[in-house]
Parts: sequence; C-alpha cells; structure tokens
Amino acid sequence: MLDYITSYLSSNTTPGQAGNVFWALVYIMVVFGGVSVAVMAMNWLERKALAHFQIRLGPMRVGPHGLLQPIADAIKLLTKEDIVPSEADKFVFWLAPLIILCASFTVYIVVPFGPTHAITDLNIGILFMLGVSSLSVLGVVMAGWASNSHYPLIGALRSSAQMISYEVAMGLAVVSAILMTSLNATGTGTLSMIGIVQAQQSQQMWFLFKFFPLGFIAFGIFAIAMVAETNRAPFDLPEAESELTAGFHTEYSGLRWSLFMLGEYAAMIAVSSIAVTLWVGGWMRPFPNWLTGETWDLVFSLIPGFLFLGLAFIAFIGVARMPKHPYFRVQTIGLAGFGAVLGLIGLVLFAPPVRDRIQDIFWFCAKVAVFMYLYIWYRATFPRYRFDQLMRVGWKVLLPVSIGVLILTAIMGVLF
Amino acid sequence: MGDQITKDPASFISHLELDQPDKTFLDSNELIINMGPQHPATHGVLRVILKLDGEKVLGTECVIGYLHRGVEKIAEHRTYTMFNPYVDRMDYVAAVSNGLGYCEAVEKLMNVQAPPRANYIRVILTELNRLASHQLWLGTHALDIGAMTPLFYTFRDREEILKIFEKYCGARLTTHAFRIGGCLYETYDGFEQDVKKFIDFLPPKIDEYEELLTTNRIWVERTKGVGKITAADCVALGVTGPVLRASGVKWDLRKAQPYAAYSEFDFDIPIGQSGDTYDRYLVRMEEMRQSLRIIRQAVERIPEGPIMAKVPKVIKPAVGEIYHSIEAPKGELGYFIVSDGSTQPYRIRVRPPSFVNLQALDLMVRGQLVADVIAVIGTLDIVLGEVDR
Amino acid sequence: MAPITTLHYLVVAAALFILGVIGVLTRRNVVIILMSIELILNAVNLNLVAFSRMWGLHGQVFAIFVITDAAAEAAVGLGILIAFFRNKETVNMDEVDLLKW
Amino acid sequence: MPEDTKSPTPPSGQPHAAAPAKPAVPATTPWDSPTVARLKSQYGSGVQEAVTYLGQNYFVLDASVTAEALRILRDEEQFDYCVDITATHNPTRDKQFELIWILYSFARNERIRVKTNIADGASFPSSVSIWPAANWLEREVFDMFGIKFDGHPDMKRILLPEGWKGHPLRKDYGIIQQDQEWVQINLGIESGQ
Amino acid sequence: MQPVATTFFFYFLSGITVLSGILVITRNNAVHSALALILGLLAQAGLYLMLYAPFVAGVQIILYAGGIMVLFLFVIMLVNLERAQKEEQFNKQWLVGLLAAVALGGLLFAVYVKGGTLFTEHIAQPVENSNTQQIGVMLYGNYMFAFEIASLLLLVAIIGAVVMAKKRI
Repeated sequence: MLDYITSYLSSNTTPGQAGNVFWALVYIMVVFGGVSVAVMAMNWLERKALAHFQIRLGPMRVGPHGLLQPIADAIKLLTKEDIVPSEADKFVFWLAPLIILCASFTVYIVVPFGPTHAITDLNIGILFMLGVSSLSVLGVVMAGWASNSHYPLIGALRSSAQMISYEVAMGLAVVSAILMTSLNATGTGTLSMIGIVQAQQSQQMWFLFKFFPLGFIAFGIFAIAMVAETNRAPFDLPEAESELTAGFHTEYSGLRWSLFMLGEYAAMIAVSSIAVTLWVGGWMRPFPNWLTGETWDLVFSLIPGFLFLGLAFIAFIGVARMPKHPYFRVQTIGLAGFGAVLGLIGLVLFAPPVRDRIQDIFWFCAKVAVFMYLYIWYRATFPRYRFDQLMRVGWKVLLPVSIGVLILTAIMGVLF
Repeated sequence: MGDQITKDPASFISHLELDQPDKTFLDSNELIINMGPQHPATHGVLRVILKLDGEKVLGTECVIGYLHRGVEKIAEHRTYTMFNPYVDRMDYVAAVSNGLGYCEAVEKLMNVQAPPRANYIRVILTELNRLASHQLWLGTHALDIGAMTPLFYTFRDREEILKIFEKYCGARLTTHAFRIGGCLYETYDGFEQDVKKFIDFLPPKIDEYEELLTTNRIWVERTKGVGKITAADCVALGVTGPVLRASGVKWDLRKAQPYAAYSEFDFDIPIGQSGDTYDRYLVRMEEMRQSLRIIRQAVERIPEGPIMAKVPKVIKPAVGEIYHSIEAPKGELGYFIVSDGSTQPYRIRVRPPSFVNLQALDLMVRGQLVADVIAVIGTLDIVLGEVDR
Repeated sequence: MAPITTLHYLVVAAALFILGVIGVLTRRNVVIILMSIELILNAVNLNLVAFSRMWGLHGQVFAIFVITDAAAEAAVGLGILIAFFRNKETVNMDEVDLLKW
Repeated sequence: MPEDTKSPTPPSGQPHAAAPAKPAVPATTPWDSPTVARLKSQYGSGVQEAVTYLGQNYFVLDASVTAEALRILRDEEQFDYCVDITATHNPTRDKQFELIWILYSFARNERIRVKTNIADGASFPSSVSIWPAANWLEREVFDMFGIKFDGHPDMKRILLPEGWKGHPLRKDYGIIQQDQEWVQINLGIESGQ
Repeated sequence: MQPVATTFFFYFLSGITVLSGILVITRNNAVHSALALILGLLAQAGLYLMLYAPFVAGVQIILYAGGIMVLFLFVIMLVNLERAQKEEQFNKQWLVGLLAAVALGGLLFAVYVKGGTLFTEHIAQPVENSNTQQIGVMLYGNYMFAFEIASLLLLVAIIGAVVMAKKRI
C-alpha cells in the first residue's frame, strides 16, 4: 500500500495518467479546496478592489480590513431562508445551481498547474474543458425556466444565446492556438493541456507572440469571449441588474444563490486558466529562454517567497496603522497573525525542495490572477452592452476575425 | 421650431390592449412585462407596462401615482408660508429650485421683489443645486447603463455641495433655503470661500466623469441614436429642459424670461443636434460647466445689502392669479397660484417638468429594445416625487 | 464479474434503440419524438464506437458524422416545430394531418 | 372682487430698496395686441375678457369658442407649446369650473393664459389633437376635478388608482377624505390615515 | 492509462443510459425528458471513454449535451408546453408501437444470441494516446469527401432552420 502511494512520487507524470487513485484523490481534494479558497479570496478581492476603484473602502468590519467577510457572507447565505417559488418546477429548480457548480468545477480535472501538477492529462484536454464549461448553459436555462417567472426566463434566454454565440468565436480562437502546437518536426499538434504548454516550451515562445500579431488577435478574441462566457461585465446582460433585476437567478436565494456565485467565480478562474495555458505559457516562468542560467533560475524561484514576504510586510504596515484603541485589539492581533502566516509561508517557500516544486504552480496562479484582476477592472470601467450590440460583436466581429486568424495561422504554419 | 405637427396626434400614444390574454413568446410574439414599481432602474416607484416583441418594445404605458401625496390639495389648506417647505418634497433632488420657483411666484403675486443680494444667493444656491441634480442624474444614469463607477464619483462630489447647503441652512436635501421675499439666512462666514473652492474643485472632476464615459465605446454605442426625439415632437409633447435643448432648441428660461438675477450673468445654453441620449448626456455635462460659470460670476459680484424684502408678517396677496416658471434642472417648473385674498392660496398648481417629460417616454422607446427603456428613463431624468406630487 | 465485451455494449445500444423506437411510435409530443430520434442515433453511435474498438477507428469517424447529422436534424426539426407551432398552436404529432399550414 | 383700489404699478419699475410697507395692490388692465384683435374679430363676444394682470396676459373665452380658439392660437399665432392645462373649482359660481390653458410661443417668447368656465358635469373637447402634451395634463384634470374631455384617447385616472371615488381637488372634497371602500378592499386596512 | 474498475463503471453508466432513455420517453414534461436525455448523453460519453474513444466522448459532450440539448431546451421554453402537458401523452397506436418495438427487440436479441461469437474477442490495440490525431488524419484523409458533404449538410441545415423559424423573411 505504501509502495502504491510512494511509487507515484518517483514517476514523472500526473496521477491520472499514472493511474494512481490515491494521489488522484489527493490532487482532486487539493485542487477543489484550492479553487474554493480562491473563489472566496476572489470574492473579497473583488469587493476590495472594486471599492478602491470607486473611492470606497469596501468591507472593513468583519475582521481586519474585512478579511473575514467571505466567511461571514458564507454563514449568512447558509443560514438564510431558502425560498422556492410556489409555481416553480421544484426538481429542476433544485438541480440548476448544482449543474452550474459541477460544470465549472469539473473542468479543473485537466487544468495543468505544472508539468505534473494536474489531476490528469486528457488527450482531449482542451476539448473537454470547452465542452464541460459549455454545460453550464444548461444550468442557466434550467434556472430560468424552472423559476416560472418572466425576468428569469428572459435572462436565461439572453444568457444561453450569449453563451452559445461566444462559444463559437472562442472555439475558433482556441483552434488557432492548437494549430500552433502542430508546428514541430512531426507536424502533429495536441489537444492535451500539458502538451500545449510543452509545445510553447519547445517552440520557445508564448503563443501570444507567435506569428505576431496573429496570436495576439486570437488571444484578444478569447479574452473577450471568455468574459462573455462567464456573464461578467461588460457582458453581464443575463444578470443586468438595472434591466432584469438579477437575470436567471432572480428567484434564488440563500444557499442556492451562493452556489450560482461559486460556480460563476469558479468558471472565471477556469476560463482564465484556459487562456493562460493556451497563450501565456501556462506554468512557465517569464523569459525561460532569454534569462537562462542558474542565477536567473534562482532569482525567479525566489520570487514566490519574496511575494509572500511582501504581502506579510503590507499586513504589518496595516498592523502599525491600526487605531491604537482597545476596541481594535482583536483586529490588530488578527491582522498581525495573518501577516505572520503570510511571512511563514514566504519563508517556507524559500526552502529549496519546496521552492522547486511550487514554482510552476506559482507562476500559473500568478498569471491567472492577472486575468482575475482584469475581470474586476472591466467591471469597474465599462458600461453594459445592449443585447443586439452584444450579438453583433459576437457574430459580426469576433467570428469573422477569428476565422480569418485561423486561416492566416494555417497559412503561416505552412509557410514557416 | 414653430412648425406644424405633421404627425397624427394618435401616434403619440400607444394602445397596449392589456386585456388580451398573456400568450407565449411565439404565437403572438407579444409579451407584457411590468417594469416596476419595484425595479432598480425606474428611479423610484414608476411602473412601466411594456409590450414587447421579443426584446423590441411595441409600446409602453406608464402607471404613476404611487407617490401621490396631494401636494396641491395640501396647499389649499396651508398658508403661503406654511406651504413653502412642502415644495421641497416634490423634486427632492432639486429642492432649492422648487423653493425658488415657489417663492418667486408668491413674490410676483404680491408684487414685491427680493433684494439683489438675496437674488444672488438664490442664484448661487440654485445653480449648486442644479449641479447636484445633474450629478445624481449622471451617477444613476450611468449605473443603469451598467457603469458602476461614475455613481461613486458623482456622489463624492455632490457631497461637497450638500455640505455647503448644510452649512447654509442646516439641511442637506430638503433645504427650505428661501423665504417669500428673499432669504431668511445671511450667508455664513466663509460661504464665498467655500463656493469658490468648490468651483475650482469641480471642473477636473467633471473631466473625470467625461473621461470615463464620453469616449467610452460601449457608452457611446449604448446612448447614441437611442431614444431619439425631434425638436418638433419635444415641443408638441411639452418637453422642456435638457431634453428639449439636446434636440436642438436653444431655449432656456434663464435666458428667455430671466428671473432672479440671471439677466446679469453671462453664460451659454448648450444644445445638441440629434436629440438622442448621448446628446442629452453631453448637454447636461456642458450645463454643469455653465452652472459653474454662473456661480463664479455670482460669487464674485455678490452685492451687499438686505436679504429680505419688506413683506408683511402675514402674507395675504390680493385677489388675482399668477403663473411663474423657472428653469429647474429637469425643465420648466411652473407655479400657477390663484389667490382669493385670504392667507391661504385658493389654488396652487405645480407644473412639474418630470411629469410632462415622462409623457415622451412612450414615443422615445417605441421600436427600441428593453435595455433602451432603462437608458431613456435615465436620460429623461425624472424624479417620481415630482411626477406624482 | 466477466470482462466487458463488445456484446455488452451492443446490448445497451439495442436497448437504447428500442426505447427510441417506442418513443417515436407512441408519443404525441413532437419535441419528445425528436428526442427519441436522438436516442436512436445515440444507439447507433454506441454500436459504431463499440465496433471501432474491434476494427479500428473508422467507427469513431462515423460516429462523428452521425453527431453532425444529429445536429442538422435537430436544427431543422426544431425549426419546423417552431413554424408549425406558430401556425397551429400545438406540438402534437397527430394534429399534423394537413399538408399545408 | 376688490381689485380696483390703487393704480397699477408695473413690477419692473418698482425700486426694491424703496418697497412700500404694504405692497401696492395691482389691478388688471386691458390687453391690446394683434392676437386679441384677431380673436375678437373672429368671435366677437366670445372673447369675454382680454386683460393683463401683473404683466401676464390672459383671455377669458366663452366655452363654446374655446376649443376652436385654441387651435387658432396654435396654428396662426404660433403658440406651439402647451405649458400646462389645469382647472380651478369655484363652487359659488354658476359655472363651477374654470379651465386654464397656459400657452407659450417659442417664436414670440410670449406666455398667455386662456381661461373658460364650464359647469359641473359638463365635458369639454379635448385638445390632445392640438397639443399631444395635453394627454396627461387633461387626464390629471379629470382625475382631480372630474372634468371629462371629449375625444381624449385615454380618458382615465392618472395619479389616483382606477376605481377611486371622488375628485380630490374639488372644494367639497375634504383634506383628509379618502375612498374608504377602496382602501379597505385594495389595501386591506381599515383606513389610510 | 490503466482502466480502473471497468466492470462497475460499465454497468453503472449503461444503467444510467438505459434508465434515462426510459425517462425520456415516459415523462409528461418535455423539460424533464430533455434533462433525462442530457444525463443519458453524458453517461454515454463515459461509455465512449471506456471504449478508448475520448475524442468522440468530447464531441458528444460539447455538441450533444452542450449544443443540441440546449437548442431543445430553448425550443421547449419558447413553445410554452403547459397546455400540452395536460393532454394525452401517448397516441392511439401505442399498442402497435409497443408490439413493433417488442418484435424489433426480439429480433435484435436473437441476432445477439446467435451471433454472440461474432462480436467477442477481437480487440484492436487501443490507441487512446494518439486517438485524436488519428481521427483527424482519417477525417481529412479517407473521409475527406464525406467531411465536406457533412459541412454542406450543416450549412443547409442552418439555412433551413433559419428559414423555417423566421417569422417574416
């Protein structure tokens, strides 16, 4: 049994491919736990960042700087009354949030946090991700229909039309990236998520800069389409607060509503990780071919530790700036503790064995975090598109452009 | 301008045939949706019944009156002085303008005139109030269209105006700043500095709002060509204020029939060309700048002197009637007062700009999409307190 | 348990096929009939893929073609359904008894 | 009507510094203009009064000619903007209701009022076909006074709910009066007060 | 990849497939039917995975479950079927249909029993790792013409669906 567990560690592959159930389960738990934590952190960060965009402070009361706000929210949502409209289709109403949640969490099976840090590496990885994430449309449609009310229905119709439309452009943009993976000696590409990153590694270039500006345009299309896919601003028509109150989840409350939110944020992280994998080099550290050599490797491997130490430092500044009043004592201690934990993590990350293992995961998460920040930035900046404009952008701009990019990429691939 | 209404008058009204049974999307293509009275984008308790063909609006019907408080009836049972605070509650985001219109109407009826210093104070406060009203409009309008951030920016800056109000008369929203015959309060120490500081403070902030919106592609797409209304239709429907000006009519009561001290100031009337939501946005933004110009002139030239005309303790206008209107932030705000010689008005009729402007909603949104209804309600800048009175 | 052979898959496919046939023959609702047709196509697909395990990838390629056909069929079928519903306000198969609208 | 005491004082000519303790009571003066002349030549005695009060001009027309005169005012005198339509209630008079149109001409920058008296229960031709703006304004007059407008496309209450009994701005309607029955049925409470 | 618990997963997935098939043809509410069908399709995608056909499984999920079934749900929501739900669900020839199905089932069963030996033991080398590449090569090689015809078919279907569903052309 112990052999079974340890044998994986010596193998150089993902637990799914190694067929090691134990490590697969461990990875599943770690990834899903990590994603749940990330969603909660994202919730807090979005509120804080958005607030600072809007010259507010955001949550400040629950914990130091509102750090415990997501937990308070979770408790509030869990204990809230769960209302099911009397005319609703109970079963479908119950099922819809679960489908969205499952769809957006299942895709993490193939997300490659590192060359071996994925639950499994499917041969059809990217296809699987697109397919499973497209299943969340079902949840949206079901939620809108089951609520038996006008606003959710319109929201669901809008949302499904939107998601289906942008899936097309998104798929074509993805195809042009996949096409780039086939530009090697054998001429065969791959759909595997790990394979795609490895292709970028072997071609010594992020696909973002491949055939400039083709890769860039394809990435841009994907970046727009992924915002639309996840129903976020400025494409948040299905949830357009001012028009449809809350779109397809108008009638949901409490726990079920929180499942929608959980699913939405998880989907955001998921599509961002697709973008990172396809165009921005996945787990690769910046400039792996330019800044080579031992020294640079060391420098880049120290960055995670320094980042956490920096965060710890910021936390301690916050501690120093806390009002010196008995009322704030608990908060001050809490923030200091938080800073200490961050610093400890930073120190642990300096340890050579940890440093080497955690690097890939760190760079992957850092890249995803940039996308997450973009999501927040969009939300603070842009007004909302109108439905016909949204459709026009999807079908008349993104789709032709993505087809053109695909054809040009193919031509370039043949020529060079 | 001045041209005949070529349209069929019936085309200004849509008939919804609400008694038809509600059908599915497909068979009749028609869907009746109730927007409001509890809806985040109807700015209060406006209920709009929308008849939709998919997302396209076939017709609307406004159901109003949820906030009806019978202000005109109350007026008949209050003395002239007692009624003064009530007018603040109509257009509660532009309470100072309301008070100005009422006080001037009663003064006119009594044939007295407020002293020049009072008039200058009135102009300063009213223009500050116009700024506050436009800022509130901008924030909520942008929020309706999905841009969250301007709301907070405008509220931050509106706060400065409210602080001046608070310092001047103790109230922030329903100020009751003016009295019949002038102003009750002399300006506080540092009033002029505060106002001057504010005038220097706001222009960069207006640039900031414009930076977020004016050239924002999505904003332009959402507002350009949306809710168009021609000048002829505006006149026919009695629409006034920025909506009329955005259609290209250079008409502002502050210039056309100057009241208070407006004839002494130099300012422009911004106009638009196409009468769409984007033009109305630009017109209001420019109006904010012009307001600042007026305030600057007023605060620099504010004369010394009494602030209250000689009015009797008990206000008892002679038998007669008067109509006086001012340019409120939303349009022409008129007061028609009939006096029977007693201490109480015999009848007060308020001509609310929002009420009349709201009539144009149907014409402006017909044939547009649901999302445009939101934009148009926002751009009409209605306040339900004033619509329902 | 016995190892799973191709025959096992074929039995499942046959069961699906029969269910689909029953659906097509007995239901009145056009939408459900269309869904039953999807069931039949899926049974075919399952057969093809099961055989492809025996004889190489041709079956899988065919399965992809069948899925393509299913998409086309669903699109046109549902289009007809919508047109029909708009004119007759019903989705019942046995009321489609006139060759005109 | 005690409005004949003192000579008229134009408000603009009055210096504010020297405002008298008791303001001069203004009086009506006859109003002379081409508009008045046109209407007078057209309707003769239909134009009951054409006067200026405090610098504001108004007509009092006979109810029978008013609708036509309004059209003439718009078509030929360029009063293209209907500012307001309202009414007052004078229970003591024979013709209880006074209907008031406030009109404005953009071309001439001039505001006038047209007034006419009608009896209780009488209806009046709607002016929606002249100014579409009259739509809601007339509905409000109907709502508040119970004056029906013939030919109005949508004559129903606007501020008060459908089915409310009584017209609040009539003088015989008390200030705390309400439609008890409506309140009980629709709001489910005993009284709205 | 080493398959794990193949037998269990086969019976589990095929059980779901058949059960959801039964639900599809028996539910009154078309939405429930569609949901059951989606479940069946997903289970079938699992079966494809077990048959070393990951690409078909992926296509099944992305096209069937994510595309076609959303279309179905869309249409069901558009044609408000509440009235249809209260009506008789099965037509008059249900007995005939049942008989036909039983006959068909008997036939298939007979074939399987008789031909049991035909289908047993010839398992080609599973080629999962390069499955997608091989299918791609085949699609653009052996089946080029069929592929083009399929794309033409899809084009015709798009135009046909638009023409059918449009109110006024």
